[in-house]
Amino acid sequence: MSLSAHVVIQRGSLGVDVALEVKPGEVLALLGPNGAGKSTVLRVLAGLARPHAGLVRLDGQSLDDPAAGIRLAPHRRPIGMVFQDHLLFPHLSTVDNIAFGLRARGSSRAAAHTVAARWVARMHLSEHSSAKPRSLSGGQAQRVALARALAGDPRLLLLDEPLSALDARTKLDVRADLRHHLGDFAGATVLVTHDPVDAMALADQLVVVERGRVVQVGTPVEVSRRPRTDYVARLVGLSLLSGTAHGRAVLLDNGASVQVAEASNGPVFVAIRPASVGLYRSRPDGSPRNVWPATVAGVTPYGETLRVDLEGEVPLTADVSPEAAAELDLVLGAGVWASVKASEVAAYPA
Amino acid sequence: MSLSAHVVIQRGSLGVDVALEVKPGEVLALLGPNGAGKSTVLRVLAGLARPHAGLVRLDGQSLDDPAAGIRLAPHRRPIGMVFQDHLLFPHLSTVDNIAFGLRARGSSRAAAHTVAARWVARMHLSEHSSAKPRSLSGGQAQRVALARALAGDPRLLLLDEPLSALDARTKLDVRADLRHHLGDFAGATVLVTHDPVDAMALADQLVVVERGRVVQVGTPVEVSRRPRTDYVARLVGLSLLSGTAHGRAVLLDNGASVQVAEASNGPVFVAIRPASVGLYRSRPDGSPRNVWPATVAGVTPYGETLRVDLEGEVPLTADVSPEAAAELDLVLGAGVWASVKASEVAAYPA
Amino acid sequence: ASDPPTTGAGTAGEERISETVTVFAAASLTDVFTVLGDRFEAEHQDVTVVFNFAASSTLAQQITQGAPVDVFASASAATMQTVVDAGLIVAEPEVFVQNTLQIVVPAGNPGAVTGLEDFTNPDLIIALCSAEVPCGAAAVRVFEAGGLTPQPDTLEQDVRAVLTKVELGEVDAALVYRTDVLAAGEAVEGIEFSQSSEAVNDYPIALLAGSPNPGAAAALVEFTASPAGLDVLAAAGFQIPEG
Amino acid sequence: MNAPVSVRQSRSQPDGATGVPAILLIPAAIAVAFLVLPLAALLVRAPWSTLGSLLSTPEVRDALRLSVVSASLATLISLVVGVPLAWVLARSQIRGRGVLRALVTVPLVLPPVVGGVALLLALGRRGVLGEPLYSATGVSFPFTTTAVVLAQTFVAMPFLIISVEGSLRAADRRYEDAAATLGAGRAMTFRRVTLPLIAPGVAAGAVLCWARALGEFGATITFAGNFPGTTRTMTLQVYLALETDPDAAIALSLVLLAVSILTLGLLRDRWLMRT
Amino acid sequence: MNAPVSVRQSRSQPDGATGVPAILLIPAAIAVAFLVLPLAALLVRAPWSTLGSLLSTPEVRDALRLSVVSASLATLISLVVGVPLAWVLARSQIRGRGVLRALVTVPLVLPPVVGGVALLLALGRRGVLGEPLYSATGVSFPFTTTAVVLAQTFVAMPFLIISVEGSLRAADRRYEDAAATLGAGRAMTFRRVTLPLIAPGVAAGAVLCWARALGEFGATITFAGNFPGTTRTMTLQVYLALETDPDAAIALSLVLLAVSILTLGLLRDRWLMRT
Ligand SMILES: Nc1ncnc2c1ncn2[C@@H]1O[C@H](COP(=O)(O)OP(=O)(O)OP(=O)(O)O)[C@@H](O)[C@H]1O
Ligand SMILES: Nc1ncnc2c1ncn2[C@@H]1O[C@H](COP(=O)(O)OP(=O)(O)OP(=O)(O)O)[C@@H](O)[C@H]1O
Ligand SMILES: [Mg+2]
Ligand SMILES: [Mg+2]
Repeated sequence: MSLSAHVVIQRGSLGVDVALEVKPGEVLALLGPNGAGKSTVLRVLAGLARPHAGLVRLDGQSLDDPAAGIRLAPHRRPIGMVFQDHLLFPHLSTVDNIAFGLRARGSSRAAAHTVAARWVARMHLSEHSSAKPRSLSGGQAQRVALARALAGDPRLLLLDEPLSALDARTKLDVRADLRHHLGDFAGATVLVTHDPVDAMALADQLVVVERGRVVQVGTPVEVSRRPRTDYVARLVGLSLLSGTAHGRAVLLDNGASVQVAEASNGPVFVAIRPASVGLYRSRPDGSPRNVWPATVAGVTPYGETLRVDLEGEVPLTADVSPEAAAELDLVLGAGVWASVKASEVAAYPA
Repeated sequence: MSLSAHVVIQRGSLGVDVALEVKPGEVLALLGPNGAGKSTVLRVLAGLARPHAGLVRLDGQSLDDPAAGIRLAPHRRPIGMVFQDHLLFPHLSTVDNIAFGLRARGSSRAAAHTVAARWVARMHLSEHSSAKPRSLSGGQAQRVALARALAGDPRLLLLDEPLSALDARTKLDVRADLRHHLGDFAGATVLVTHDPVDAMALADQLVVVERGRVVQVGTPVEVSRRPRTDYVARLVGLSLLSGTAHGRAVLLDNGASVQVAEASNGPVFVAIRPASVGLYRSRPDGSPRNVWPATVAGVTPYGETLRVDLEGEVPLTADVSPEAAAELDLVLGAGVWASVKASEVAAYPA
Repeated sequence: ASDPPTTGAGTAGEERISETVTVFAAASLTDVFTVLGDRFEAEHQDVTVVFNFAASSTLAQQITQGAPVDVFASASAATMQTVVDAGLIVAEPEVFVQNTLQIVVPAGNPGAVTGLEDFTNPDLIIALCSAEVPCGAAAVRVFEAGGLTPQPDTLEQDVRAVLTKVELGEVDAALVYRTDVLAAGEAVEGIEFSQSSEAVNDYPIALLAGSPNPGAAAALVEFTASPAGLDVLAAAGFQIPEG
Repeated sequence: MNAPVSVRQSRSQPDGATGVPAILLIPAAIAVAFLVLPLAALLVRAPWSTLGSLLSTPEVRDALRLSVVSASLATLISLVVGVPLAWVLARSQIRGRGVLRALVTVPLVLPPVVGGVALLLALGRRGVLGEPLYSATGVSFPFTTTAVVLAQTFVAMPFLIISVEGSLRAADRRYEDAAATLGAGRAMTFRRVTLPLIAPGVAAGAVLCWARALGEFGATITFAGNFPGTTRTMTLQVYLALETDPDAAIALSLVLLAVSILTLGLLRDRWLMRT
Repeated sequence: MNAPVSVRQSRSQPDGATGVPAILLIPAAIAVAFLVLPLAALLVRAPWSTLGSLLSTPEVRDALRLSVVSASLATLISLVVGVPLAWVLARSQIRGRGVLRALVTVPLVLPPVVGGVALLLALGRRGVLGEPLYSATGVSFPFTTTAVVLAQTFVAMPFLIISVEGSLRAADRRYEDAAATLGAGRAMTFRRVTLPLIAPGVAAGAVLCWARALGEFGATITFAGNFPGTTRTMTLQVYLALETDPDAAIALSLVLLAVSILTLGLLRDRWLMRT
């Protein structure tokens, strides 16, 4: 039950060219900015869009092979899909929406209803079992869409932001449930999400797509520790810099220099966590070996801390407590000194 | 430009009864589980649903007053609204969707286009200016919906999860832009969001709604520090317990006892952060005064840490590092000891 | 009507005739033929007469396309001719009744019409049949005979359409058949005019070659010419051809 | 002029739309007046006293029954074969769809009597298809009740097809995508997703089709003839009555109207009131 | 039987649906065969040699022009007043909508000749409305081209109304909510949101309406009369020809068909091909 796909398709001005390998039981998360082509890739895998080139194989069977003129119709693919805008059938009740795929794949009415009813309960939808989609809230609709895709026991599961409309509590439950289900699930799963927590919790493999191309592949931990693009760095809350390492000093592309923990040579990325950045009104004299002047470009409350965007030789983000912020008088345009311990700075080959 | 609303409406089996006060320039965030009635409240404020009772007043003018038979048609209300499923007009291009409200409110075609084009640029949609909604990605569509609502310079802004489909990078930008705009905005804003970060970053006031009722009101920091319901506690990542304080000891409703930092008396809530919970294989002898036996009920990777759900006399959540988890052998059902320093436990009147 | 069909040409009245006779008749004959049919059935207990009333042209189309019919009674000799030309008629069709034109005006004669000369008055609303249909062709002949150029406002496709407009007072005068004036009753008034004899419309009737029931069919055709039959036709205002 | 309508505030439906803007109300009122006035004039003129006796004649009852039965059968046939054709026109990638659609609109424009002639030429005893059929089986269509149904179907089906095609084009096709990912083939998607989504459009098409079949005259009298009991529908009865007694014709028309309004009224409540 | 269609794999449209399931293709093919066969028989029978001379007569050209112009005017009037009425039927909370809808379906079922009589009773020189009009202004409708348009409108408008109402009911009303929050009143929402959303349905309705108007016979001849140049439409010409020369009638019908197919073909490409 492994998926091997190379998707090449043109969408308006965007050329998508993405290759994926998903082993049986594995969950691959597709991450990327809006309009990167993530949904497009899922549509190709589902058979709803026709690739111009490439190859889509599931368990060794070709689903799409434009060169050989092979193309399996969407309804013959053993898939389940959650759409970004749900697309629940407006004329069917919750339970009938969920039972639809089972009926389509040949279950008897009674059997389909039994299974669907189980999903209704599992998704905490019992109160809305006979409600029409119009009268469901956004989160309820998303749970119905998820149940509908899962109920058919697909071999390839395609999920386009399956948790985005769920409230915090339900998201935890559904995420855990999904994790549980995906754990038992022998097939391949491709998941589009914008939430790094979802990716961490659910995915074995992360593929980052930007402008239709794959820019980084790895496990969630690898990717979040060593982001290779600004997009991913932002996503996992890091500041990303790039430069050339000369031993434990890295010469940044813009000319500044950063001291790092481990020695290396050649082009590297440097990642700095906002929490490890200290801010001072005057140049500090302590142990940190990295000290730069900077200007406050923005302050955003972020939970109980404030996230401060800094401009300067080294663009950084710093997390500070409200007390510290008040003391530092962090208004827009204020000048500050930022310092980071060399031991807190990760450098890795670019 | 202040909003004063008391919304009473029945939706299926859900009775909604929510009162809101939003001062000029203030942003109120509505938080709550799926199906709590948040979108319903917005629809009433917009005039799209008719309250059974209550009162909606904007700047002293009654928009809805069922008792007096007053009801202002939606299109006469000076509002802007973003819908949970966008509802972009499928036959209009991006720029025409944005210009629609301006035209409807009497701008000339040229003026409307100028303003709309500015929004297109501000939302980074220039490439898709003449695209139809069908060919937009989910995030692009959401930005168009946001621009469409904002372009008309409404006096009351109603946003139903305006950032949920945005990718991390765009979300930062749009959130900052929205914050900026809301900062300049003299009117009242009601925002529905599931993302605590959005609420923290954007809202002055947080109203938590559960099952159609308001369960907590406060500033984002107050609410996140001192959650009063399990839903909010989960949302901000705390474990919530309730009991009765007798000095620095709190007797929980289930019989267990917790030592807290500050003395008080009477019914209290107790909040514990997952990061402050230590796990041990055998009973620890150190300084923490709160030590309880527990069973592992679930383990979820959460970024670089693991979130462990615990069952026992005191239900808790603990964050541990993967190394610690491996050492502790945290399999489902494993017995562990959980400890929390009294100084890490916050108690506040229930 | 479950008896086996009779074969050969028996003489009506002597041999027992039975079965169904199918008659295709012009719509303007609806009333008279319904009465005729009832009378005939009363005399011939075993025979059922079935009528198909429609425009003569429609009936001719149906017959040339193979309709199973015994008798065809047309309101127009020209239409009958198309069936003759198709070789579907046994013997030469007989003209069994004739019809002449009459001026018809709404009750009370609001246009004060007195004769055919008034049809040249452009201030009056005048309806005529179109020249393509028999009553129109007849109208053309009477105006020619009278040396008059009528000023019609409409050239109707059939008598019925003309009559409706007269009944409702929409036209001040029109030319239709005597039988129609009679049938229209009190809503209209008929005015005789001298040139009417110039245009006599013939109603031919014929036995069909493919008749499933020629014996009974022949009996029915004979019945129309019998005194009983002629009574009915004359009462409706038809003229009986001489000879 | 006052249209016979009055605006009511909806109390039962909180989301309800109330009030009709003048820009819509005024033309709508004109339309109603234009359609209703002639009918009202007809009602005034109708010979109410003779209506009862007219209705009690067996011929009229036969004709009425025949009309309703044949129009319903024609509608049924049109639904069974016409809705699929509408789907093919709206959705498939078949070559020559444009030509197909043009052909389908032909019976709309053909004068009905000519349509009847065409049916005779095709299916009559001497017809292109009718002749071989007749010589092989002895079956021929004209002058049978079947012919009535065929004539009505020929004339009325295009109304259904065009109307349903319009609905199909306006429908959101992404639901069909969703059905496909759930394993539903074209046929099942059509039956369980597409059709329910466009149900109001199909209902509207069926109403048009039924009404057109009920009012059919020219093709029926030409192809099926005008025999009491088997092919004389109510419209043919009206035609004959016009020849002899126009008032009776009006009365018969009103009977036809009453029956059709009743039928449509009953059906519509079930079919259309689901939005 | 083979329908004159062939299935093609779509290359140009990657999301495209290809292939038609048999359960749809077979009934669709039957429908096409049934509609096309009589037409084919007509084409075979048509007097091709005389077609040219027929067409060159000024009468025929006048009749054709009158037909197209009057049917187009009738459709225009129907659009202007009928679409608002459809909106009222589908969307408003007006009391007595059911009765209104029933009244609208009346002209569908009324035998056209009776419809013509009704129009005379209402708008004729002695009509309910026509009499005061005539005595006040000297204007009367019958025997004018206006009457042709009115008769066609009366008969054809209900097709548009029912069809558009069906589309309105199938449309997603939430877009109208969105328009309202953007400050668009009912009228603007109708014009800029609702109407574009249901455009395919309106187009389908207009096609039905136009075609029905073009084929109108009974109401026209009864209400407007039949005078060359002013009221004799192509259909009336065909019926007259049927009396004397059936072959000429067929030829004239084919001319009418050709014109209508050309017109619809041109319009449809613009109107409907937007999905
Ligand atoms: N049918 C179409 N025609 C033309 N362009 C399209 C079509 N569908 C999508 N696009 C364009 O292709 C690009 C990729 O779209 P896609 O929906 O795959 O993005 P995405 O990665 O899913 O983004 P998001 O996170 O916002 O949902 C977008 O720029 C979009 O505008
Ligand atoms: N038109 C309706 N008819 C009946 N019930 C409805 C209708 N609309 C909503 N509901 C019900 O009312 C409740 C509240 O719905 P609402 O959309 O306001 O929730 P919400 O708080 O916005 O949830 P979410 O976060 O999932 O969007 C839900 O249980 C929903 O099923
Ligand atoms: Mg997407
Ligand atoms: Mg909601």
